[in-house]
Amino acid sequence: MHAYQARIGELRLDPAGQVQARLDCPPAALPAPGQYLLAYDPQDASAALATPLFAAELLADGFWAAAPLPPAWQPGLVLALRGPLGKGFALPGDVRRLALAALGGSAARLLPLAQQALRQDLSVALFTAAALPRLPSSIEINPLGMLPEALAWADFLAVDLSVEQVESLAGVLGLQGGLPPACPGQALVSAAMPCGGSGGCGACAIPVRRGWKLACQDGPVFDLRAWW
Amino acid sequence: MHAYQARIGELRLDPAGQVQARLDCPPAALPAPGQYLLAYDPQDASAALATPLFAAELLADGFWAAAPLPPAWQPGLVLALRGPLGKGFALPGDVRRLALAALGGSAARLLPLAQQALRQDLSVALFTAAALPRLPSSIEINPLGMLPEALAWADFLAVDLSVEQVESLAGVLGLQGGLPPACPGQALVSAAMPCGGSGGCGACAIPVRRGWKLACQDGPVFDLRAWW
Amino acid sequence: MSKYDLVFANPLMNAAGTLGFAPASHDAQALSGLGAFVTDPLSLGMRTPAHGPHCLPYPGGFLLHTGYPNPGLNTALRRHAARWARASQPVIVHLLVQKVEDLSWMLPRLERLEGLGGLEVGLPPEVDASAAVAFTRAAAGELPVIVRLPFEQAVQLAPAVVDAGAAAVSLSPPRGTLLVANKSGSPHLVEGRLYGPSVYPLALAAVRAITARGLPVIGAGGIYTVEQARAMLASGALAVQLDGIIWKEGLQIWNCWKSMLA
Amino acid sequence: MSKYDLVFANPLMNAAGTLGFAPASHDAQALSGLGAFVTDPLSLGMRTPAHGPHCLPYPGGFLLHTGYPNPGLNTALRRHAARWARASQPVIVHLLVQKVEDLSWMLPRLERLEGLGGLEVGLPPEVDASAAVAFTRAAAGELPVIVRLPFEQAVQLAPAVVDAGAAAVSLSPPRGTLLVANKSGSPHLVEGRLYGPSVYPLALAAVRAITARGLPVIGAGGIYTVEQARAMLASGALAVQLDGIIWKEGLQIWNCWKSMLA
Ligand SMILES: Cc1cc2nc3c(=O)[nH]c(=O)nc-3n(C[C@H](O)[C@H](O)[C@H](O)COP(=O)(O)OP(=O)(O)OC[C@H]3O[C@@H](n4cnc5c(N)ncnc54)[C@H](O)[C@@H]3O)c2cc1C
Ligand SMILES: Cc1cc2nc3c(=O)[nH]c(=O)nc-3n(C[C@H](O)[C@H](O)[C@H](O)COP(=O)(O)OP(=O)(O)OC[C@H]3O[C@@H](n4cnc5c(N)ncnc54)[C@H](O)[C@@H]3O)c2cc1C
Ligand SMILES: Cc1cc2nc3c(=O)[nH]c(=O)nc-3n(C[C@H](O)[C@H](O)[C@H](O)COP(=O)(O)O)c2cc1C
Ligand SMILES: Cc1cc2nc3c(=O)[nH]c(=O)nc-3n(C[C@H](O)[C@H](O)[C@H](O)COP(=O)(O)O)c2cc1C
Ligand code: FES
Ligand code: FES
Repeated sequence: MHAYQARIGELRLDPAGQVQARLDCPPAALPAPGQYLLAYDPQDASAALATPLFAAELLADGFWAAAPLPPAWQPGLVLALRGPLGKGFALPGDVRRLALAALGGSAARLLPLAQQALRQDLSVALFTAAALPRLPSSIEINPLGMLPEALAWADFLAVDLSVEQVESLAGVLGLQGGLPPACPGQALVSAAMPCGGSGGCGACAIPVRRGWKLACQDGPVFDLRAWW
Repeated sequence: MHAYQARIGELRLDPAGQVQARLDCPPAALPAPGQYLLAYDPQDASAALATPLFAAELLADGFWAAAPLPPAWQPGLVLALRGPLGKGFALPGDVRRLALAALGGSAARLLPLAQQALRQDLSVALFTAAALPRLPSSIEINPLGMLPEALAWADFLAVDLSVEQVESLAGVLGLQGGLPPACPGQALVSAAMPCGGSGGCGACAIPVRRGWKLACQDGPVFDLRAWW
Repeated sequence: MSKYDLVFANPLMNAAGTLGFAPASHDAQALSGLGAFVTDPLSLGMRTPAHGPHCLPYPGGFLLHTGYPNPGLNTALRRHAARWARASQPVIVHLLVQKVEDLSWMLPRLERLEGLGGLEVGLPPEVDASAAVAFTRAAAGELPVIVRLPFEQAVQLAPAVVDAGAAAVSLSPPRGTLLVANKSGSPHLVEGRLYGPSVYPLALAAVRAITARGLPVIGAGGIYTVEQARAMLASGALAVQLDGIIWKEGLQIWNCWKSMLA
Repeated sequence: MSKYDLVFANPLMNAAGTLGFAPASHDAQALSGLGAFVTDPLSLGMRTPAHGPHCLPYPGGFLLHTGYPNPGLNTALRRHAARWARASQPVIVHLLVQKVEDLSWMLPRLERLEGLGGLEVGLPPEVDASAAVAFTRAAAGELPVIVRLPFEQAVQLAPAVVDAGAAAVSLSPPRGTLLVANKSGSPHLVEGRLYGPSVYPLALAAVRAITARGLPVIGAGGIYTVEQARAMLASGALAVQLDGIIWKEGLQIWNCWKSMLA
């Protein structure tokens, strides 16, 4: 765990109208796809917690942080960062066809993984009902309802979902009778992470097949086998 | 008491490095010198109170609000306003030589009165230890220590001070033995005004010769005779 | 009217110390949304303002330390009783009592007034159960009595106070202590009452603990949205008292909230 | 070591539930500023996480509702006792007790460990004075015992608990209730513990009320600055427990605050 400073260089709206911030920071601070950083404004004594930041787009010396962000964050602000934290996505070396599924209102947190996959010349398909930014035309966009078919096409599935959606994941994937998905994959599970892995507050518990895991330490990216 | 909307058009730093905001609002909302408005951001549920706004500069359809302002206020924000509230400065018709005395870290809240006095062709002298913006050259600037002499020159004195400074006012004016100042005048007393005159919370009590007065209702501008 | 007949036109009240000693006539239209008007705290004798800083913001709220300045009951009656009688909603007079005997001086003067909606008697933070019962018994007479309990002890004292004849209990703001940076550098401490949205989760828990015991309570503390008022009412509060939100948003809220709650 | 010997290298501790079950070895350097390490709450049997939302922000703070998940004391001893023994600061084991008898199972297992700094026993919010005394008596043995009192009752219960043998009392986070907007529209209520800077004025007042009675107390609640820690210590607290600020600013604070307090 390392500490860095980042400067907010610019704000922009994502396609859902929520604010993203461009953080200018040392390359060592950049989170791998699915990892996070904890950030706070050292001048703001009224904030009770740090904010977990996920990348929506990786740059050479910084990244666009996905929403939600504190409304008080403005360009010019210098933030204290620590991280990168947690386990990110790990694409096996033999993956050729990557399916991305964003179950929530934004696909932003999957886009760095798409960036990485395109650099590796994978075929990438995105399944979502969320509004999308302009994406490379090589990414095929599909409605979420087609996700069950994707499991036959893809050889790896990367999902973005909230802790509340974990229970309905099997249904969204079209799985029945407790059978596992036809292709391997991982899921980035978003939960509030107040202690951010500094020790078990237990707030980020994610139900898994046998008991539960902590998003902040054991995740936030989990193998789909956690549930099957 | 009336309700208005104001849009924050622009921010700037005053000479002490504190933020002022240009509020664009209907002319009827403009506070007279020494009056105030209460303002809040209807989108910000976390703010416990409205902010009292005093003008640092009056414009045709808006005004520059003096510091301190909430750090979350940014250009584009639309504020709910009510007012103008309280009793402002009232220059008698026969005043020719106006002395302004800013006892705190800023002279901003006296400048609209200076604006008005210059339009009426009065001679204006400002006594202060505060950092100053660029002012019309017709305003004579003097150190605070010369204030006792000003009482002989001026035929009206307008003071800006905090409730904590009320006790030391006689000393700053060079008065002894409980004698009143040699010229008439008024003082704008700044105190926290949580209820802003909506009824007596009693928090803005100002000690006067006989008991006390409420800044939000009886002031915030008081005749110097309140203390002599 | 018996002491059990607390009547409100609607369940929205102001908390004592928020709107002054009487409804201002130029605010009559705005105040018509108010179910009952609670006066500023009145003591038997006059009280002057507290010294030192009076309003200290902190994250999520602010601390007030005013000393509850007031001209004393007799002066207040002279100045305000006519306006109480004219008011378009029930007026509840809040009494800041120093000793139990104060009430035997105050009560006869209040009971002969026309059309008061009731009394609210504020107990001191350090009150114990037997003193709370004594204050309640002394206040219970011809007018319905709301006993405002110190927040810290409200759940514990409510049963005895209702048993002693209170028509309902209400909650004082919680008390707290803050640091203030001195000019000299070393901070000093200021004690006072706490207001603001950060008080709400504490207040809702306390109200629910009281209604869970089947006791009549008027909820208060950090209510800043209609949903928060509705949740306190749905938790069994007879009515709610608003404080900081009135000051933040102004008198327009009464009619607006009343229609949203209807 | 007698039950009165609470020894800290310095007056800075973490609150139970902030840093896990044992000091992580890769954090040893950062944790060297810590006067004592308090474990996450351990119950006799395993506890699974609470359902529903676990962390709800509100102005000035946040509510946590976790159910204090933990693997149970026996599993925790197997996993963590070796790290407690190796730790460079005293380790205080926090016990989440369900019944007084739980302690007769838990105590012998803990008393035979090497070099524990003490125990902290967390009492439930609905505890009364006689139950608090019974928990304290059952916990008092070879190790010094801190009794963590429900915030709402701390001032009231402290005398009896110290009298029953507690080396000191500490304060749980206050409990509160919040509204959460449902997808369906109608909000539902969530109960939990309150954290954040808005808790500080309440906590400082409670600590001062306890030290005013001459009782040993470890302060906690909403401490977010060194000045706030210093003011609590100057008010007579033996030590302070930090919570939200550790999560916000990370482990770097221990050495930084320690040197500022020195
Ligand atoms: C008879 C009388 C009637 C009054 N009526 C009112 C009234 O109606 N409304 C009003 O607001 N004021 C009232 N006051 C004024 C108010 O009581 C004073 O400001 C108060 O006496 C000052 O108390 P203290 O802060 O010294 O409390 P102490 O009892 O000395 O307590 C010290 C601090 O500890 C805190 N504390 C105490 N118990 C607990 C607990 N269980 N948990 C957590 N913290 C705790 C308190 O908040 C306080 O800040 C009244 C005073 C008197 C004497
Ligand atoms: C034996 C036992 C030990 C436990 N140990 C711990 C522990 O160490 N730490 C821990 O955090 N949890 C502990 N728990 C868990 C915790 O007690 C439960 O979550 C709790 O029992 C739920 O209580 P309640 O909210 O129903 O409280 P109730 O007593 O039913 O109260 C309802 C609400 O009213 C509020 N309230 C009660 N009294 C007052 C008052 N005087 N003023 C204002 N508000 C009030 C409470 O905050 C609560 O939110 C323990 C539980 C048990 C049974
Ligand atoms: C909360 C509150 C309490 C007051 N109590 C007193 C008091 O105790 N003594 C006093 O001189 N004025 C007090 N006042 C101020 C008076 O109402 C009035 O402003 C003041 O006495 C001067 O006004 P008058 O002499 O013109 O009536 C109080 C005002 C408010 C709002
Ligand atoms: C606060 C906390 C409490 C825990 N309690 C449990 C528990 O009760 N049951 C459980 O299955 N895992 C619990 N865990 C998770 C375990 O520590 C561990 O992550 C999990 O059992 C799987 O790890 P392992 O089987 O590789 O040891 C807890 C973790 C933390 C931080
Ligand atoms: S955020 Fe605290 S345990 Fe995960
Ligand atoms: S601000 Fe409340 S009485 Fe003046």
